[in-house]
Amino acid sequence: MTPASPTDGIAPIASNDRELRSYAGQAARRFAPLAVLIGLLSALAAIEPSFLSPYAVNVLADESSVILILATAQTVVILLGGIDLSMAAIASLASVLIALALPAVGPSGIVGVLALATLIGAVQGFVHTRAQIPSVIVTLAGLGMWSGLALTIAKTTIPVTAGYFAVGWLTRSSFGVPNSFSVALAALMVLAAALHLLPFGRHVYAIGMAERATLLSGVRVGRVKILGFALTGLFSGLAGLAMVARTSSGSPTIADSLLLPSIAAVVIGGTSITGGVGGLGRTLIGTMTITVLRVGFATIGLDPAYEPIAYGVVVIAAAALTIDHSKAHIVK
Amino acid sequence: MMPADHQGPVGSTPAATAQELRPWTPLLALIVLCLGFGLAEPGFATSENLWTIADRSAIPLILAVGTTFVILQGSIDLSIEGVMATSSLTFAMSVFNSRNGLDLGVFGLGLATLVGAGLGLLSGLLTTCLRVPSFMVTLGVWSTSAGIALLLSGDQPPLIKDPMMRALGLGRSLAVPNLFLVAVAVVLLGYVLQSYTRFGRYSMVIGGGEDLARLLGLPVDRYKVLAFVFAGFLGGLAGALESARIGLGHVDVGGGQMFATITAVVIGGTSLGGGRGGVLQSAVGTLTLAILTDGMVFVGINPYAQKAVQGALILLTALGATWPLRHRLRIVK
Amino acid sequence: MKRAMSCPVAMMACVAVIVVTAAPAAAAEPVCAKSEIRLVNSMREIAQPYHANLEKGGRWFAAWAGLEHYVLQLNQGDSDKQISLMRLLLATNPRCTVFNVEPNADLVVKPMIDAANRSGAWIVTHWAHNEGLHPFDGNDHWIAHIAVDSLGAGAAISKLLVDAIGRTGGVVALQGRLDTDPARKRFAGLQQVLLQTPGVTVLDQQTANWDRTAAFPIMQTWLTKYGDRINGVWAANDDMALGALEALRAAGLAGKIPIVGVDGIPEAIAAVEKGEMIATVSSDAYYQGSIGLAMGTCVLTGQVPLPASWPKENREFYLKLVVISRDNAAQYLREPEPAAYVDDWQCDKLWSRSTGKAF
Amino acid sequence: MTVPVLRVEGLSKSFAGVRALDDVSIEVGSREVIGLIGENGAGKSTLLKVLAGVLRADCGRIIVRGTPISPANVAAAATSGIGIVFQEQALLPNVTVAENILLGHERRALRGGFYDWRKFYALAAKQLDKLGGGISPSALTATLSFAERQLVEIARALAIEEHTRHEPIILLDEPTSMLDANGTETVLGQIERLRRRASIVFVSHRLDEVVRVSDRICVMVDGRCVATRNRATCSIADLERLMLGHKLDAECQQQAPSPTLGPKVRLSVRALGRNNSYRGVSFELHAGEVLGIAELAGSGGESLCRTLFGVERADAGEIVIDGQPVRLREPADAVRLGIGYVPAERRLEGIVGGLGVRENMTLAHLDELRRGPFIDLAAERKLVKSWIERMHITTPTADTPAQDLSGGNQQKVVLGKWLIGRKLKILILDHPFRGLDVGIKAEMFALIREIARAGLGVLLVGDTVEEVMALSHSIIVMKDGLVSGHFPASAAKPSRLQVLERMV
Repeated sequence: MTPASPTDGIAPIASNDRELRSYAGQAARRFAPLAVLIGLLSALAAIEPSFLSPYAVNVLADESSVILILATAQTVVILLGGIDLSMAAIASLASVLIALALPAVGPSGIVGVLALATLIGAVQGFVHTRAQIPSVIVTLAGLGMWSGLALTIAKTTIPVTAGYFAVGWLTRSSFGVPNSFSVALAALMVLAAALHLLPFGRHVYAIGMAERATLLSGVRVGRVKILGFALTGLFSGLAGLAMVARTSSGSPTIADSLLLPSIAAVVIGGTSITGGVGGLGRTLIGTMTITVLRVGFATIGLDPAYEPIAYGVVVIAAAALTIDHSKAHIVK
Repeated sequence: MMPADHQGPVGSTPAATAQELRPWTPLLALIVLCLGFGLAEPGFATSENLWTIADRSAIPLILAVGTTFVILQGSIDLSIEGVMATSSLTFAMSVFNSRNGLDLGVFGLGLATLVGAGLGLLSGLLTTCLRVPSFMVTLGVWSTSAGIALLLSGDQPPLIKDPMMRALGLGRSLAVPNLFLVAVAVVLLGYVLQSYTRFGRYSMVIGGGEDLARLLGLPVDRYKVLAFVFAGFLGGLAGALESARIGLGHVDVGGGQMFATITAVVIGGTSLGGGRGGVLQSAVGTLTLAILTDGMVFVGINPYAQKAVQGALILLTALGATWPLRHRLRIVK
Repeated sequence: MKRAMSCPVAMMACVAVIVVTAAPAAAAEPVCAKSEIRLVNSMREIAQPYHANLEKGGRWFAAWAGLEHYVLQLNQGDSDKQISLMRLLLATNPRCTVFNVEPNADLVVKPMIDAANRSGAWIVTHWAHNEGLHPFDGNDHWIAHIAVDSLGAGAAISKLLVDAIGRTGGVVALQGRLDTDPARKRFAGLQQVLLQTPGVTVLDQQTANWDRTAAFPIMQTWLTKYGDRINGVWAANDDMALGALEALRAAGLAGKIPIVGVDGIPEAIAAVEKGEMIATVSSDAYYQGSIGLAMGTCVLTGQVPLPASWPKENREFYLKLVVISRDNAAQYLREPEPAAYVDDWQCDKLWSRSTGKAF
Repeated sequence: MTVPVLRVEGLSKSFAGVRALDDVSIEVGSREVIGLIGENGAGKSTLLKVLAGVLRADCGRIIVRGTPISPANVAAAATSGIGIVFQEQALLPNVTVAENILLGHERRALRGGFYDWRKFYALAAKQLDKLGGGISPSALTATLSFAERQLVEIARALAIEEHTRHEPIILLDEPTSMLDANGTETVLGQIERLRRRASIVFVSHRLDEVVRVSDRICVMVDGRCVATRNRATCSIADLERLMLGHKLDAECQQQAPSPTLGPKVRLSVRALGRNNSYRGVSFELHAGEVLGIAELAGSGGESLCRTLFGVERADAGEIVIDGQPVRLREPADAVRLGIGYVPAERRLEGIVGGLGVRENMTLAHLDELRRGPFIDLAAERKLVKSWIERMHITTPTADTPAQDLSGGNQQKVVLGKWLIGRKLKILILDHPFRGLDVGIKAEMFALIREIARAGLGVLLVGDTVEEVMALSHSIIVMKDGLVSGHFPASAAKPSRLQVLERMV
């Protein structure tokens, strides 16, 4: 006998909502994130035309790359119904290790660091599933431990004294597109393909929507989740790599300021924070929106003192416009 | 913030569930820590140092109480730091200060808390009316209020010259730091609200099963807004008191408090999924963190290892609380 | 597929290289009309007095020089953002843009220099940067780096402190964020002084991340731990010093235990004047906020030759610091007049506050 | 008959096309007990939910004491004197029993805005005492046993008396289904007591109870109220006929075809036990055999099924599949061994509502549909299409979200999810017909027989004895976690009575 979930008796209400929801509204929701982005861009461009100049767009793309990498993997975990607060910390740790490894062992060091980052993520996933501790707590703990570790390893910024060539290419452009962005985009596409073509992807969505039913369909939920967190680990490593390339140094706090923006990017893209609904296409758009928000106001010459206010207002507005309520009738 | 499936473990034995509802591990961790540091450093157990810890934990306690109600309902409040900043500036500029002629004294304190409550109201209304997850709303409110604080602060942070307020922030009454007294009062208030008012009980109910609460026709939204207002109110109070202590209105007055508070609440055993935990648990969690930090300064541990130790502590307490409850069908997000 | 791509890639690379190398060459002579010149102050924030004064200095110079394009860029402690903001601004009119940069962290300097070199904008940096990086190593658009001798500053206040406590006893030290150069160097300065005064020992040292609110409880803990064994308090900046001061005030010890700090922010100077602190060191924020812009303007208006031709010691030098103690505190209490700096901004006096090469 | 306190006129309600209520009209007189009977899915629960404000009717009127009402939620219904005990429990696990009982009506226990807990508990205790269950009002709800929680549910409904001036109308949706004999007695006793001051609508699948307490009995079939009988003038027998009359001929009468059992033993269970669910269960399931478990809900059969699918751990005994002893750590293990499971809680455990029919049907066997590492979408579409046709699943498209299908078709999807698998050997059906309309049910019957003929072993836990007897070759009767009767296929078919007497 399954003891009462308080919600048991109420299922029909949900089904009513579903019956009532308008499909036109659905369609509108689909494209809301894109609309918001376009609206934002055109507004900014109207004030400062140079904002859409090829050069500026190029810079924006470059700026978005790190957040994009973080948000991409974050999307998978959020689709699973969890969250990873430790990504930025792992990225910072990775940046430090890479900065140390490049001079010491050369490019091969990068591979090692990425492997380590992946392992860290996997371990967090393992603890989350095996000990059945909510991912938000496990990764909150991770946030503390990994950044603490990074700070103890490197009390300070570590310049890449040798072997920078191994990462430097990320800062250049090919075909007028910054390599860092191309790489991030490629990573996103690979993952998107995986989500749509591999059983893994099918399982991710199923778990996010109905973990029990998925478990009772013989899906090894634990494994899928661990894989998801391994991905966040790997992508955190990549983010760290990108930061090293950009600043030609590693620092224990280098990526910290990117944690909340990267999560916000996922949510503003319209992926439901309760899991199961959304996708990487949305995250791409969300990331662009967040990036524009981060730097846009300064470029249109808004008094910096008003910048945070504008940022806050627009974030809420964007979220209000893009979040799809029909899927989850409880908002927390 | 996170959706937590409250589907209990299949065939869960009452024992397990009871455990789930009041885990003793946090208190245990607290005691172990005290003993540990006490043995490691004889000077630690002195009454003087305990008062220092009390003083150190005053502000976090106030913040934790407010946040607890929001989290009990299953929402989250990220705006603490912004709220503190705004109220700090409001406070500093409304009591006798170096910036303007105002000298509202206690009313300045009231004003600051009102500002906090106002920001809380904003968060609450935005979540309930626009149905935007509190995570995003409070993220936005954080940034906005921080911006407001920045504007207020201008280029010279206002110094607080009101002796009474400074005394409140720095002074002690019979060896007990005033701020700690305030904090204790707030904790008691929180406890009373939680266990003797509909606000508190409904917060529990909403966290336990929001859709059931709605089905039964409870005014869920009203109490959600109320929780944010209360959190904002205490955030404002904390901001004001902190600046009364350091003697000026400061934009970074709440620096790092957001993660610290949430961590404390979680360590205390309040579930981020909502419906489980309470004010006292959060208080325990906060004290644990305070003692941890103080103790590590005391024994001179590298400040950066401290972050790691905190992380480890979160994990251990969580482990202790959930390990006995593991079940094949237990859904944990 | 790969082979098909590699060729264009190579071409692109060539183009890129050419552009990069060509940019400075192309920018070798241009002298901008005053109306084109754009001044940018890039700093952390403006909530702290130090930064507020940086900003004031910049605005004062712009007004004095009659340049209407003055831009303020704040990164709120987000290094990534500091870089992005600069690069985005360079979308327009880079060649006539001058950046005066207070780096949020050492690591932002290199990318900002690269951006300048690529786009042809001009940049002056302050404080510190990663080792092995110099304006005169082909960074033609990096006009100069004006270093602050943090070690000297740390040493200066330490001397005053040990003298104040009679060259014997115990002190506690509040460090800044350890991942910043000034934090490390200032503390090194203290250690240096202590080597010569064996009588004084550091009872304990912790970081308070430059932060007043963080310094307060740490100081409290120390007071309970060491009690009257604490004869003096050393802080890596004034904010932390003032936090410690409040902790002392709470214990009724304000003014009884000497405190030293760095930065020379008004409150600290006031405290020094009152005798609650004994000294602080000022790098003169107003000057730092304006001198870089002045240099750039002189270059762009052709009043000085292109930096590439300057002697090394003019490209990377230490800034004169003022030690403010009780006897001279009074004169720094009031906010200075813009006029007081006009002399420093003259194109022939750009190096008047240099205390020698910093490499 | 007295003047009706509650009159229902032409109530209709459909879910995604399926008619749950079809022009239902009934009257409840004051202090009258109306028994509502009918098969699962006949619409009893739906009717009650509409009356209690959980659901909105598509059309029709609800008139309480002459005034039409359309309650928006349970609280609203309560104000017009209607209280309900849900079939699935709707209690908050994380607050006290008292709070659950008085939820929304705390006002009376407040003093100056603050809870007066003594008064609060007293008020709750007053309700609990009516049931005599010895439950402490201050206990945390989550710490109660299932039966205890059921009593709390009832107490909450009884509390209505306090909230309304008029005599309350109390709706009881299978309040006894989960209770043991004593529990049942208390509840029936309550109804007897209540009828002196309240009108009651009482739903139960236990006809004897209904006949015992009701003044009038309304028989529902396929969302319609087909007949109303006075207690005086009806017998259990003819109620049964009314209830599943045509079906008695349609399915239940036609006995399972004489066992064409393969000699092969698919699954054999030896002295299996799980702490407080069941003990010493042993049986063999042959290829082509349908083994039915007849029990009153909660007697251990369901838990047994979940053990055999690796959801719950067994503490004793062993499970042998095709001669190999196996350990089932998680459902995935069971699936790999060729076991399929159709859970009782379709909505929560059967389908992934948000995913399309196709994704649902292939969820368990994606590995069999791979080309290289990728899902072979073409093959998947083809396979699903064929099964949709073969199982007559009515769905707009193969990609319609499963949650938008009717219950019956959802159940077919769940079943299809397993049939698709190539290696399927054993199928466990846990109350597979819950809430299915008759048509679908008949189809499912046919399907299951076909599956068995195809050589699978089928383990079935049914809602009613009829189902079990109609489908099974051999029958196990379970009572309080023990096997109280075993009628192997070889032996003669037991009579319904033989089975029933071992159940209760």
